[in-house]
Amino acid sequence: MQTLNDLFLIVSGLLRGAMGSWGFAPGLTDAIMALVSFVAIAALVTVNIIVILWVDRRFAAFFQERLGPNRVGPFGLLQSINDAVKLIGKESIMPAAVDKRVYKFAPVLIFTVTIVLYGFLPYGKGLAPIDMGAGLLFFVAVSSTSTIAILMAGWGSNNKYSLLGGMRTVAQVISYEIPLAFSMIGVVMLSGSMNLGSISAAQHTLWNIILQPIAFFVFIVASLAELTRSPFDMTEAEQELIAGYHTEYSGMRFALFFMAEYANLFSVAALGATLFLGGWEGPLLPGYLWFIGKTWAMVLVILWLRWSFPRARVDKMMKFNWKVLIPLSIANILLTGVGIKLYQYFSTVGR
Amino acid sequence: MREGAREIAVSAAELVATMAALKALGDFILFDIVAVDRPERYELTYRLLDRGGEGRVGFFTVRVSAEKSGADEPSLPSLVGVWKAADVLEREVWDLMGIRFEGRAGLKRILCMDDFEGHPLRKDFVVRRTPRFAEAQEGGRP
Amino acid sequence: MSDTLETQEYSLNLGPQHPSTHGVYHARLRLDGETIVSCENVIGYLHRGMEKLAESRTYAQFAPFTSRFDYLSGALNTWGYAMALEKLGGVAVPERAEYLRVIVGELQRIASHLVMLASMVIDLNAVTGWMYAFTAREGILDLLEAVTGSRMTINYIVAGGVIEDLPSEFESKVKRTFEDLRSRLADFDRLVSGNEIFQGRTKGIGVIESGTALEFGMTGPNLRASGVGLDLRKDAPYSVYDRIDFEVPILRGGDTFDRYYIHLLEIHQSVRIVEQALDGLPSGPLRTKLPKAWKPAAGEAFGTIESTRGIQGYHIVSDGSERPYRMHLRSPAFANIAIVPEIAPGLTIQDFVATLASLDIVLGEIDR
Amino acid sequence: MESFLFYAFAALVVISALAMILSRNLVHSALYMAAAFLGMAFVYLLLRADYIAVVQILVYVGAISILFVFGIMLTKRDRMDGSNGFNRYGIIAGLVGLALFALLARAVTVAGASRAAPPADVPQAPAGGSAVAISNLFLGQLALPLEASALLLLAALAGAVVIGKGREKSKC
Repeated sequence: MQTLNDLFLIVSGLLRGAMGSWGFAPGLTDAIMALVSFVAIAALVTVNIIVILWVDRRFAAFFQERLGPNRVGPFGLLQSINDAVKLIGKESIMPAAVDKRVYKFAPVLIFTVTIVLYGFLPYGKGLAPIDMGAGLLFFVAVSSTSTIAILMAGWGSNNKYSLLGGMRTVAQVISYEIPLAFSMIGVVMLSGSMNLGSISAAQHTLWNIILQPIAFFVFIVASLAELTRSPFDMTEAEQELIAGYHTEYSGMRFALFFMAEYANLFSVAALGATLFLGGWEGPLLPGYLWFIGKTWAMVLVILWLRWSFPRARVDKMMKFNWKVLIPLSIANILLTGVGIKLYQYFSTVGR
Repeated sequence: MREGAREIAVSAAELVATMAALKALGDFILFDIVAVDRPERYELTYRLLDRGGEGRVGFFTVRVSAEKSGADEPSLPSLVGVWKAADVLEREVWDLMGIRFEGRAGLKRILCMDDFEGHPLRKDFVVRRTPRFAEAQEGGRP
Repeated sequence: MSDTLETQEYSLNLGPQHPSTHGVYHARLRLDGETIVSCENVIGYLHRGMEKLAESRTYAQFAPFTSRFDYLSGALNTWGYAMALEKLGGVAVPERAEYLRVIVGELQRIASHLVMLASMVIDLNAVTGWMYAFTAREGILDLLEAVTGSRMTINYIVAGGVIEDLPSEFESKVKRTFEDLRSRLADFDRLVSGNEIFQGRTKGIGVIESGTALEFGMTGPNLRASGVGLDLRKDAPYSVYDRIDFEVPILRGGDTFDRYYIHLLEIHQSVRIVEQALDGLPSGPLRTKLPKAWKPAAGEAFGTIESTRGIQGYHIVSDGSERPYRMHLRSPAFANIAIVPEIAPGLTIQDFVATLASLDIVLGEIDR
Repeated sequence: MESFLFYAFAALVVISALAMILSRNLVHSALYMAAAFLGMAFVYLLLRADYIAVVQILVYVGAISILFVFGIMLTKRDRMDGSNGFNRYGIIAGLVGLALFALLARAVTVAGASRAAPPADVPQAPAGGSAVAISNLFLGQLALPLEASALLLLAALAGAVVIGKGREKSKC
């Protein structure tokens, strides 16, 4: 059982041992191990995107009394791969009037940010590729840089619809970062750490979703806006702005945006699972399976919301943020602080 | 008038005054303008929808002709000041039948392209396979 | 320094290639941020010169063309054209044919309204609602196909009657389809109409006062959503509508939500009409056969019909030959879309898209 | 390894800072500025100041430079190429810059010389990250300056709202 739980740790230990016995310098070993974990993350990202795409389609089809993709491979499982191959094979058209450097760099940047985010996730006990004290804060900080990539894409495309999409993104993502970060503070207060691994471990007895229901609600809503998922997908509102900031992109460049969107969906869901659903904590099964399972539960919730709601209005969404979510999340911080103090008081009195 | 004739004919000079008077009755809305190219004149039928008769709806027709004089473009007074609906209807008649409406702004083509030549519903309009545009085909169109 | 920070206007071409212009409508917008300052309609991208085409076709030959005007309600178009021809030539229509026309026409109205509901909610990104409405429409189209043989451009109603009788077991099929339709509409209603976001997007948006609507010659559901009860089926009954018990829903708000909701209510009324028409279906001949080279006497006729988008009128001038001297279509959507520049200023792009969708335009009919 | 990373990131900072100054396109300049901020964040990370690095990314890259870029993008943009033109103060600016560089270099070398004995009240980066130490500092010793700066920012925020809204609208 324990072996299964520490499977990845054991494998990495074996690798390190092997490299040590071959006489590699420690620095080189570290570099190779970093490379290995990078490759592992990249593989995870890719596989995840393919699976999420398939699940999204089948899930939507389930809601809408359709079949969804079911021709390519068993249950249409290979449909996403088919699409990926198609997109790679397509010509990447670059309009004449774009700002070439900005236009070309934007999809690369957004996908880089996405992959980096995967590095912060605690996949299991001791299984965080980048394990640092302020890991949670780092996650938020790094994810906020994707805004600049979207803005670059919107502006660089030299298209009014793209620019409108970029404008909306900035207004939306920067504003919703505030309640998103505030909703995490309650969790940080409870676990006394910003390290994602410690936060998971702190939920050994009780998940944070029970202690922090308001924060969980704020987190879900704000992360929908951060992800620009429906009902807050103003940035690429296809009925209004064609495709928003990636209107002018095609082929592989478009695929990078597309993949980044779904990859972000997974990473934010994983963050939610870590913060509120106990991360890799769970009985019997190995931690990473718990982690993946909980993350998928979050992913499905987000997809479910996507297929249930129409798109909100930009101004009402902003009002909702400033007048409801932010006060709510601040009140939650206060409530949590009072709660912790009361708990400490009574537990000392009880003793 | 409601019980009497459902149709009157007026001269071009009286058109606006008649329509304004009809509108003042309160129950008429401008419904349609049809232009017919008769051999000697253009016959215009203004059709009003009459909502006045105790829950019954009828149509009231006002006919007016535009004489075909030597000039290419016969003209009539515009009704835009009376009903806003007249705006697009008059533009349509101008576009397809080539009857100019005086006393209004923005009389331009609505269904055909801006640089289309001729007025297709006129009987002397010759239907050709190639489109007629002001510029030649090889000239870069905007 | 000025009192307010100055902003800069810019123009945006919404369409003709745009996902929510429902065809090739083109709005030239002046924007301040995302708020519309002014709007200019540009139409005609789908102009096929139908009125000119009619002059070189016989009356019967032109009938199929009419179903391409408002391609979402082809049967109603052909019905209007047939009524104009019958008026022109004084042709009597057998009673059974009138009932069949009502059945097919109302089924067509349901199908068209379902498309309106679907395209309206997809413009607000309620994708699931869109699928619900289209699935429901599929059942109606199956019924129409069973009767008329085609799904979209139905050419079933001709001058003098209809061309086919009902297929066998049609009534039970209708019954099953309507049961399905009712449950789907209830689902749709719960999913979309009651949704807070949907209401926030539509209530109080793009309000058209009844006076403005009449000034622009609006008709149909859009006018009835502004509080004016004008429906030819009630107010100037044609065919057998005076023998059928139904209501004309009227809403007062005149906003996008009311224009959406009235379509939902009208579907229920159309269901009632079809059921009654099936119950009261008399036996008898289907059609007064007209000669191939039918030559009505010289004169003119104006036939009107309450189409899905408003009152459609066919003005036909005959010179005694077998081809019309002049054929003119009064298109309701043409009048409905003319109001867009009037109500657009002050709306944001999002609201504009929602309002445009609620006006339920079909470019085939506008551009002719 | 570490020195290699340092030189890489330092090069990123220097090159993007130079590119920011030399770029003819204002938007490109703003984007290069964001890149320079990002490079600085990496340098902070190498110094084990992970909290400062986070704040650098969150505030400078994630917010300030985006607002810069955003503001520039929305200004008049007929021709962006010459938007970041040069003027005749180039030589003076160069001299001032050199002087500043010399000052900083001197400061760094002096500080480097006295590095052996850091002041006792400056906390060293602990193993669990610098966030705990910094927050202790902020909520304890530096609580008053922190609150004062928060008040200042609040006043600035209110002022920005008043200016942004304009007089006419703020009446109603």
